[in-house]
Amino acid sequence: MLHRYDTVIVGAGLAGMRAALEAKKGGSCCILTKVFPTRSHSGAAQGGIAAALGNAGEDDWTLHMFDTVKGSDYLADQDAVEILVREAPGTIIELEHMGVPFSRTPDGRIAQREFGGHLRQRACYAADLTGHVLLHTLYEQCLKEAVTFYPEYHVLSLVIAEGACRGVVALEILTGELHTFLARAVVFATGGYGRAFKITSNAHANSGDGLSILYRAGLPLEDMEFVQFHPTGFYPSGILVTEGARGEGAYIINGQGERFMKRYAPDRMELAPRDVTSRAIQTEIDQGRGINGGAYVHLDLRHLGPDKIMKSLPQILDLAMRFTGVDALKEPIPIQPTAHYSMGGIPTDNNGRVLLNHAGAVAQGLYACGECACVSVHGANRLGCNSLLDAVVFGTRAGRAVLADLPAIPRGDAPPDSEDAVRKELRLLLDREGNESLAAIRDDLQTGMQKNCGIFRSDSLLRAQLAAIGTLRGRFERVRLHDRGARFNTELMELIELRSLLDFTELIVRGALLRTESRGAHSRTDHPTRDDARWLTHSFARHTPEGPVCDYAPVRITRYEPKERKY
Amino acid sequence: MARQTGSIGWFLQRLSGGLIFALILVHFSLMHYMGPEKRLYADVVRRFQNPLWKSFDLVFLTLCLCHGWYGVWEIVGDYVRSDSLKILALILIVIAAAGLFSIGLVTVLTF
Amino acid sequence: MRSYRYRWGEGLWSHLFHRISGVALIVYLSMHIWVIHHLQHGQTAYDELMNFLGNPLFRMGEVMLLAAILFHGLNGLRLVVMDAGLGIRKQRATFWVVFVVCAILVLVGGLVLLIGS
Amino acid sequence: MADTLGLYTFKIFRYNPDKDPKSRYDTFAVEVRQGMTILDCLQKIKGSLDGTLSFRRSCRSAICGSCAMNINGKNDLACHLQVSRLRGRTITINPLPGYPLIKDLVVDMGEFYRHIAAVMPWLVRRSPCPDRELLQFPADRDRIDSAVNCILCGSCTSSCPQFWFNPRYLGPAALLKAYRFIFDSRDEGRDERLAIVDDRYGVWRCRTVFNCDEACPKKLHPNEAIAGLKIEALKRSV
Ligand SMILES: Cc1cc2nc3c(=O)[nH]c(=O)nc-3n(C[C@H](O)[C@H](O)[C@H](O)COP(=O)(O)OP(=O)(O)OC[C@H]3O[C@@H](n4cnc5c(N)ncnc54)[C@H](O)[C@@H]3O)c2cc1C
Ligand code: HEM
Ligand code: SF4
Ligand code: F3S
Ligand code: FES
Repeated sequence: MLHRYDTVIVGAGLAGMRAALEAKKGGSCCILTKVFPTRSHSGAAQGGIAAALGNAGEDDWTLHMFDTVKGSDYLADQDAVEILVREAPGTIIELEHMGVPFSRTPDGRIAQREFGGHLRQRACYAADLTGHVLLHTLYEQCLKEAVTFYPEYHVLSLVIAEGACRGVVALEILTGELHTFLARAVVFATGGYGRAFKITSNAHANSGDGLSILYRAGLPLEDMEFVQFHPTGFYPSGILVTEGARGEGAYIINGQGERFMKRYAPDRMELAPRDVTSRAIQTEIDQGRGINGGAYVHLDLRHLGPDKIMKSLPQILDLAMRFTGVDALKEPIPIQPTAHYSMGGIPTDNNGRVLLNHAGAVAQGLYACGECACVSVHGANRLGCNSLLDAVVFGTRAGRAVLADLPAIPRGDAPPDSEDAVRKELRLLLDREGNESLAAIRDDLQTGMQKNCGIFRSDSLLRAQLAAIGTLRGRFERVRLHDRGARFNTELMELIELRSLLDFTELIVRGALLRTESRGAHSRTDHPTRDDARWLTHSFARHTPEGPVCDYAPVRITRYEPKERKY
Repeated sequence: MARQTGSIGWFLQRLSGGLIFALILVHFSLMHYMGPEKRLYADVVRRFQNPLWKSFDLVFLTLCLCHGWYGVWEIVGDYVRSDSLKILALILIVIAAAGLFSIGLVTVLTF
Repeated sequence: MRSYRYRWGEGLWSHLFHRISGVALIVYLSMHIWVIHHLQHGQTAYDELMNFLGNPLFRMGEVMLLAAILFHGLNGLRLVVMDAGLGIRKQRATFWVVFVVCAILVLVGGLVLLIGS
Repeated sequence: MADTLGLYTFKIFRYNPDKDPKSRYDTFAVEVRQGMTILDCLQKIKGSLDGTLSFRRSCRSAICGSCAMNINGKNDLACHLQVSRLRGRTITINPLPGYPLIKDLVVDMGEFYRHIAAVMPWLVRRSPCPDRELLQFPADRDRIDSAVNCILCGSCTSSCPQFWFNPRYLGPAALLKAYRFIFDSRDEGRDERLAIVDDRYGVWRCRTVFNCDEACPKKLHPNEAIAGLKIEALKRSV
């Protein structure tokens, strides 16, 4: 079936919906999403969204910028960071005017709490449900503006004609039918890919589909080797305990009852950035100082007192009980680091326009924003609360860029066979006879990534993982599906998602192998120091018939020269 | 049809329920617990001749019929989806309520 | 096609009993009005009817009437109180209070009706 | 942590109208470890026993609202319910009641979403906004706290018999959403929104059955919101 819109947006998280609110002003606009909009993973964000509002003590954007750049281990592009932090306060106010129910100070202003790596109280929040209230508010705004949604449409590929992107092909999950959406502008906002790892805070839907779609279409992906591990996931599920807990004052304690962060980040203690804290926890665990020597440590909230916990962290209280059986008012919570955020992704300019290559050429009519994009404002390590901000600020900017560009983009036609290739591919997947189980391959991939490409990496581990991915690819070709029907075939969805996991995990591992230094979230035991002379660069991985190759582009530095990073 | 909100009906249903509760206590204990003679012709007619009892019974009758039949109408509204059936039910309810009210009225006023 | 499998809880029972008792009461009230109307036919006819209605079968009916009135009335009050915003979170407990009070009163009152007078 | 809880039997509602117009139950035996949720078990069944088993899930942390289903007779989120918390060794899973069935545990929530959209679920402002945030005092914020936390999982509306008999009824979730805005101290669309809920298919269809209260996996109280709205609607008409 053929649909025509001026703008098609893929993904209904914060970034996608915020972009839609802008793009809608310039013509018809629809959002395709594989889960219903309010089920997007933005809703899981707990802790907060950063902005130098100064509602809790002096703050201004330069301080925010410095914290972000330092947090990124100097890999962030500073012109982009400047945009992010300068637009932050206005963005928060705008969100508030849309109806976001932020928590409040006694005098009625937006409350702000501390967060890792931010030296000021900068995180605006709504208890520990910040992403949830933002996501619902944006959905409500989209309802108000009558944005058209196609919920439970799984986008599979781009429509390309005469070298330009003309739209996307999507599978309607309910019926199994293919739809072509022709558009003058296509915005990708498909979110992150934490599902590449065994222990993750991410949703099942976070399989990095957008990255794989663009990569398969020949576009490069930037800085894929940088994957953030959040220090505090519940043990054993990996479900997140917000950094807001530490922002409120929680302690991390090892098996010897020691607040060990004093040995790793004496000034910031528990509120050091995530890469530092995760490495600290993992080191304690690896050196046998986990609780009872196990693979976890404790997060202790008790000294905060029941009132504060119930008021500021109600969700954590409930989740701790349900997922670890611990009453956080009375006992410490068992935690471990958990794969959380993808710093890398689809390279874009500062207005969300997708880059064709590392030299900075821009693709016509193609945009990306949110976690799937790499602007890059997070560099090698994102600070907490900066990614919701990234999704909203650059979602807005991508939407505005669409508005500005639309008049110059002609209305094209779809090639008559736009759906054929996809249909053939799906048939192949559905009909394949074999003896491999999809779940087993996925599990092996995730376990391998966790072990070999996790918090600590090395040449040998990474090589082992690269080989493992090769084997898994082979096994993937022999997966046999039980469900061969058209109606709501979630097994087929999972298979397609597994295919994208296999696509980009290879890029993560390869990027990590090539980058012989430690920077931010990328930590090599065989190359433990940062090497600015050689590696102050962004990597761009692109597809070639011989496998992925990496190109490199310099980091844009405007205000803050790289310095040693200490907390 | 005029826009029907339901708030007034809802409120009166609760109000009448409360009042009926008080009245029904008096009525039921009198008729069923104060000795069998209370239910015989002589006693009943004597009470009907007292204007206080007369008004008691009239109010009681009216409240119960309003409350009860309005309740039936609400039940119809819950389960009947077709508009024509609803109108039919409404007509029947009004006829039943009016009919019973007139019979009751005649009974109470005769003595 | 839709599924309607659901576990019944206090709220549903209360709703169902309230509904059934309400309908039973309006049915009874209709008959009652019609019966009282027999006053028109004079003393002997009426008292004979009353005597007839005094037999054990109708006595049982009276107990059921009492049960209907008590449950509908007490639960009705429970609903009114909660509609006013009070005790909503205790709705399950208050249902049982109504239920038990009702059961006791029906037992005592019913015995009196059956044995007494 | 790897303690096993032993073998459980899952009795799961199956339905695929493309294959068979009738529904049935399939039973699966699953070895359950300590810490496993119902969703983990469903994933295990789908991964290794029957890939055709269909259900929705995403966040697995009780925030996205995808995985609401009827577990042992009660609506709940599969992802936050520990198997160890259930009594008995047989677990019966049905789709959410009241919504049209699509396949197995997947139901069509279109009606539900349309009802949410029908109550103007957005902040209405007529007077201009200041350059800074609109002030809201903590007490005013607290008033809408529970309504704000609704994850639109649909459990409550699905448990409401009034909705079963009359899918036009807005249902508790939509009414809770209306409450969230009507009682937001910053909102100026109160009258229009009240007019929407003050309707035969709005608050007045609620007969205080209270299934919704028990059904809500996030321990919210849509019924309390409805009670509040009824009073507001009443005030409006007198
Ligand atoms: C548990 C958790 C807590 C977090 N807490 C914080 C925090 O406190 N502060 C902070 O700043 N950041 C936080 N983050 C990070 C932040 O939430 C995310 O980076 C951000 O929400 C991403 O938003 P998004 O719009 O890019 O993507 P998402 O919200 O993930 O949305 C992705 C959308 O794309 C759609 N989609 C994906 N693939 C397809 C496809 N093939 N076809 C169609 N649609 C598709 C999905 O349906 C979905 O609608 C947290 C992240 C996690 C996991
Ligand atoms: C004893 C005091 C009574 C009280 C406190 C009372 C209270 C109530 C209330 C509050 C309702 C509304 C229920 C709802 O909306 O869910 C109701 C409904 C109803 N009442 Fe009564 N009532 C009383 C007596 C009676 C009597 C005597 C009759 C019969 C004549 C009666 C018949 C009904 C009917 C038919 C309904 C509708 C049932 C329903 O909606 O479920 N009630 N009552
Ligand atoms: S009120 Fe509770 S049950 Fe109803 S939709 Fe919201 S979270 Fe789900
Ligand atoms: S279950 Fe239904 S009837 Fe009312 S109190 Fe809840 S909405
Ligand atoms: S999977 Fe998101 S609520 Fe259960």
